[in-house]
Amino acid sequence: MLENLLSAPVLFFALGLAARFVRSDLEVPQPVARFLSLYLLLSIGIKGGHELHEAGLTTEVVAGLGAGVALSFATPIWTFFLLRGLLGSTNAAGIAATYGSISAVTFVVATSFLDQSSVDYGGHMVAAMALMESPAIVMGILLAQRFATPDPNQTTRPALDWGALLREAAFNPAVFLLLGSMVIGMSIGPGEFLEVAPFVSAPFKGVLCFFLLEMGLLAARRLEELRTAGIGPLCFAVAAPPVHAALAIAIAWAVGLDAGDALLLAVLGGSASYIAVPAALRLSLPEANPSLYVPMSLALTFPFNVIIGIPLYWWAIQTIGLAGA
Amino acid sequence: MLENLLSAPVLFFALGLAARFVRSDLEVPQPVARFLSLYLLLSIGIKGGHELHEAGLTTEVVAGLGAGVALSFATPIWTFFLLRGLLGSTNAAGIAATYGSISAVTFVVATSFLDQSSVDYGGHMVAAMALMESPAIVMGILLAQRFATPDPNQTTRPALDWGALLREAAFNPAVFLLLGSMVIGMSIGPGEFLEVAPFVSAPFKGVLCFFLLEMGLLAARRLEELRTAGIGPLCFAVAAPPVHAALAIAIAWAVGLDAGDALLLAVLGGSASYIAVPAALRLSLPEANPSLYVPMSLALTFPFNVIIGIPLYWWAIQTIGLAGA
Amino acid sequence: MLENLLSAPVLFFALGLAARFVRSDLEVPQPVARFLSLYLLLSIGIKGGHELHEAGLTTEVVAGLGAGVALSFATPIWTFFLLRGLLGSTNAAGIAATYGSISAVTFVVATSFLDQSSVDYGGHMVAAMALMESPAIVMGILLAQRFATPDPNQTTRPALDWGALLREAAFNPAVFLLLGSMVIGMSIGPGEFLEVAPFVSAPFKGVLCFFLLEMGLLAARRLEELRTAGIGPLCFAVAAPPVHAALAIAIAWAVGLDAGDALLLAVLGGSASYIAVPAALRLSLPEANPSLYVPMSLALTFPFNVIIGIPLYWWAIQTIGLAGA
Amino acid sequence: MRDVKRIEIVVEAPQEDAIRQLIEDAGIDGFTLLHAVAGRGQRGDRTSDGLSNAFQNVVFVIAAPAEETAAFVEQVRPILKRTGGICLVSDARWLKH
Amino acid sequence: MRDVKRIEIVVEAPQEDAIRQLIEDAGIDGFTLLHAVAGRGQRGDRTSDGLSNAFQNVVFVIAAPAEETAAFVEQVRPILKRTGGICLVSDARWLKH
Amino acid sequence: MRDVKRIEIVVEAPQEDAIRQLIEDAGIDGFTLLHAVAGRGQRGDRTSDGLSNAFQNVVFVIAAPAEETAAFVEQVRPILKRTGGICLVSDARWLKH
Ligand SMILES: Nc1ncnc2c1ncn2[C@@H]1O[C@H](COP(=O)(O)O)[C@@H](O)[C@H]1O
Ligand SMILES: Nc1ncnc2c1ncn2[C@@H]1O[C@H](COP(=O)(O)O)[C@@H](O)[C@H]1O
Ligand SMILES: Nc1ncnc2c1ncn2[C@@H]1O[C@H](COP(=O)(O)O)[C@@H](O)[C@H]1O
Ligand code: NA
Ligand code: NA
Ligand code: NA
Repeated sequence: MLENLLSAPVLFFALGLAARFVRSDLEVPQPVARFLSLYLLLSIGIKGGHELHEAGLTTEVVAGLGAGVALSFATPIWTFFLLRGLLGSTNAAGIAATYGSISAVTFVVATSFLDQSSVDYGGHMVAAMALMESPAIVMGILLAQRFATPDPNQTTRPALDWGALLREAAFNPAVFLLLGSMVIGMSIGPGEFLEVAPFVSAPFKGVLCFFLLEMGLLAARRLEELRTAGIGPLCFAVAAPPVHAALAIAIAWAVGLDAGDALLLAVLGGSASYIAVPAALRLSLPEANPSLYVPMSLALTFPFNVIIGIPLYWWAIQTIGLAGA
Repeated sequence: MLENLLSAPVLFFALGLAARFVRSDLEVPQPVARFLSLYLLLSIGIKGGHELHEAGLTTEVVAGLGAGVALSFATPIWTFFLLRGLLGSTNAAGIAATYGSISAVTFVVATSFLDQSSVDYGGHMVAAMALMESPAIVMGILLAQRFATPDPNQTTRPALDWGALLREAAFNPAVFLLLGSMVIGMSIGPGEFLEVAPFVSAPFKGVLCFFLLEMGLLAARRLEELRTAGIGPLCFAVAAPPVHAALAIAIAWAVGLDAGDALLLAVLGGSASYIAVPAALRLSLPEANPSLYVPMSLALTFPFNVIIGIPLYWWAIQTIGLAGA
Repeated sequence: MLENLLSAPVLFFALGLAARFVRSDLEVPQPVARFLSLYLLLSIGIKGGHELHEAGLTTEVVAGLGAGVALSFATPIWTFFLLRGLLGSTNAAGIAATYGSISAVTFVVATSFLDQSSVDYGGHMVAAMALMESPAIVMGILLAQRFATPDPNQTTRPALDWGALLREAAFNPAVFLLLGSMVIGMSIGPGEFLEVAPFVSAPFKGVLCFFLLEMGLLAARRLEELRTAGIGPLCFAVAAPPVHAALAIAIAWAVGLDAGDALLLAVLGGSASYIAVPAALRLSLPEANPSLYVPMSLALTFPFNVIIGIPLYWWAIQTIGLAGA
Repeated sequence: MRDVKRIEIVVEAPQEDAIRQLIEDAGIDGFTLLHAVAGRGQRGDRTSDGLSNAFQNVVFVIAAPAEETAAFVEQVRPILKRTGGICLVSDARWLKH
Repeated sequence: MRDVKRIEIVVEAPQEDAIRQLIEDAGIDGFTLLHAVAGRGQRGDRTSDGLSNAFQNVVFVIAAPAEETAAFVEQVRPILKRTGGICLVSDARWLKH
Repeated sequence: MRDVKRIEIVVEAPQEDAIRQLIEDAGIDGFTLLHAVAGRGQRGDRTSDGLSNAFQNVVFVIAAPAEETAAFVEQVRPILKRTGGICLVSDARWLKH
């Protein structure tokens, strides 16, 4: 765990947090931050696809994908019913979608943790990540449609545009770029892969450092919004990651995943979305308060996972002795 | 050809097209896209200059440059008279300038195709590319000046600012950066070149992938504009590349270029501009309809060349048996 | 010196200047230029921290830091009293802060010059640079507070917000990122450093080329503003660098720095700020005319140092025969 | 010069398409559109940075004759009610060319 | 619809926080804010590029009832005097939702 | 406070220099300028992205006394006629500092 704390990406995350706390004007220009996030997706997609192509379609692959998708459908349900009484159906549905979905950056930090520990993991876990974004969004909206009472001021709620919602869920930029890059990684030969590797592989960890600096800046800014949120959401945001990760590890154990894949599944289960899901919710469930679900996910759950969660889940996986741990 | 279709840059171009067709919100931030285009120019300029310095000034160099410039002066003439009846003199002049000029990205994709096939090409072809931008612009404006009847609503046409036009033609950002980087590539020693290589060479192909993703997004968006353009411009946009390329290959054969240089000349002849020329035309010939010349060049000619043209021209060059093919 | 003129970064700087002079529209997108400047800081910070960690805290380190900080406190004083008669107290204070502080890009160019000449330098000089930004800002404001007569039109001058000033001085983005990256560079192990090196080290010189292209564009634009400034500021802007550098070299000799560290101290002493200090001055001393201190620093002092100063100071250091020269 | 209404609409970026649609439906033949706009209102801060533009504003500026705008602004109202933002209407004169 | 004043303030970026503070102090409950704005005035050119935003403008657009704005603009005056910029006030009607 | 005209000109980016020149020629001593502006009009869509800014709009906002602006807007007309765009003029009060 100390080793994780002293990894360069985590230190840059802390530096970003620190910058806000001393009120430094440090900022990463927004178009560049977005580009770096696209880079990370493209890069992990190509590498995942390339590896998947080498490994072929095994039962491990099917198990990993299935476990991920199942978690993404199921997590929103208990999240919703747990939070509904406290925060109302609309906000509970928004948080449900957020926590059923995943954080790609957390996943990337976890792969970098595994690389450093020289532990293998399957390229198909990238596909699992991509497939976990959409179901949670759809579940969240369905729960809101079914259980949320319409705003009393408003006589009629505007009809939900299912076409737009499904497009947003299935083809949002992150999902599209991840899956597209995976397919490309599977299609190109090893020679071609070697030629793009100096771009997609070599600078990867350095770019991740830069990106986590930005994440630290963003997380610290959002933290302030939580002051008025009450204790409930705060507790949920730090309790959900280990609980969901524990569930994911149990499933990984049940379906027989290797240790590396199990850690990634734990991180997918335990993380929450702060880019794709909020964008979809602003479109399809604008009544849910974004000052709740974004800071919970970005300012609490994300740091928890990156700093404490990943080494913690890895310790658990080693303890129960999954293959390869 | 299948091999070309499965090269990473072409696949990313297809991914960009696909993103628009499924209406994904994927986009490359504009300042980054512009930076990547500057990077490609700078990179190819330095490498070309470095190579030219090693090779020295040969007759092959002079022949390549001469052939390119001649094409750039001549192509606008027949393009103009061919399209004048159909689209009017002003629009014909705009398209003439566009197709007499070149597409740097197509050129870059072609060099990457040659690299992959381990075929040599001369650094001076980069200079040929730079020299082909301006003549076409000047020719297009001259043709419009000479043949276009002024707008009936307008009593006097504002006098053409030749100073601004020539500056735009000769010192537009692409030409300036290309030629400047070439001169720098020729000036620095091999030690210095080795030190910048990890930036200008190693990540080149990966950056090209990213950039073609953006090109795919842009091309797909422009495609819609062609719906109202009629069949004439569409036919021209896909017929011009092979015809112009065939002419370029004939010239290459006549002046005795090697196979690699011949392919690059074919691609320069067959491609059309969608950045530098439109910028110059908006300034000097705003009456020409940009919804015609931009989508023709960007949404039809560019994809044609990248997907079909390059392998097709290479096949032709191999068939007629130029040296080194 | 000719060798310096033919180094790639200096040539790209010249290219940027040339672009403006021929009125080319070439420009580096602003968010990317800012990112590249962050990259250079982060990169030099990590590398400096890593080296400092290897070398440990020696008397050479303490001497280097002490000399830098002393220069940063002292330089504003004579600058202020020299220029006060000519330009008024407020403008003199602004220029004093500017020249007491440093230019990180000049420093980076100097490290690249030393790398090329295979001369060693200490990682602690990066820390010296970071520590030299703030004292000069504070001194400039103090001098203005003490000696500048308030604007006659204004009955009361708004009270100075010392909190904001000190925050700006101590935590401005450049200082914060430099020191933060140094600490991270000192904390991570050699394995981790190797993993980020393909990002922070390999492309460094190439990125520097690109960045100097932008610096050339910016410098040329600012040059025009100097037309109305009179001869005094112009003379100061080219005389200050060698004089301050000579002083720095004398101090380096007195405290026994090695040749590499001495060159860096000379460059820190001789350079002036055009990012951090102007930002602080607009906040705390808006009465000082930025059309004076920015172009002096950016359009004269910076080019002087990069083109002439660095090789000149190095020649001086070799002549007096510091260890390692 | 012709008397027109100048309408200025600030909404969050995800509503851009909805407003575009309303403009088209109203038969208004032009608009000017600013992206990456920050702001503050009852729904808190919106910044011009961040990893997604879901929390940025966009500004539409529309010039149109009064008779075209009256019905249009009524269509905008429910969007503002649901997702926030403002709509200002003022008088201007349009230089017809 | 309600009659309001539309206030448009152009100042250099380093004054952004000062104007934000004045808006808050005046009890005005919203504003729209544009970054990276260029311009020219008595203090010369301000560009939208450059390595620092110290030489860029920002634009605040504020809609508020006349009674809230009168005192507010007086507070803005000394900032404009010291660091430059403009403040325009015009009439508008606000579509209340 | 002083009565002025607020002129708002939307033109495509390649015309920026021409408008700057007209402002200077008219002796108007300031303007505010927004880059990378999107829009739609008779000449189709202009976007704020793309590889060149030839297809983006810029917006000029100019405050000036009525007597200075009347002749100026007439100079702007032929540019709008040739390359498109709009020019709106409205009344405002300028907080003089
Ligand atoms: N009084 C106001 N003046 C100007 N802009 C406003 C005002 N109130 C709200 N806005 C803009 O509308 C956006 C959404 O407002 P709201 O829905 O009140 O949070 C804000 O982010 C501002 O950009
Ligand atoms: N007459 C004007 N019309 C519009 N904007 C102006 C005007 N004068 C000044 N500005 C804006 O205010 C900023 C600062 O003005 P100044 O303090 O006069 O240099 C300029 O950069 C412009 O953006
Ligand atoms: N009615 C309008 N309201 C606001 N902006 C307009 C309007 N018409 C045109 N514009 C702006 O002017 C630009 C050029 O218009 P046009 O020449 O009609 O294509 C458009 O891209 C818009 O930004
Ligand atoms: Na999850
Ligand atoms: Na051509
Ligand atoms: Na100095």
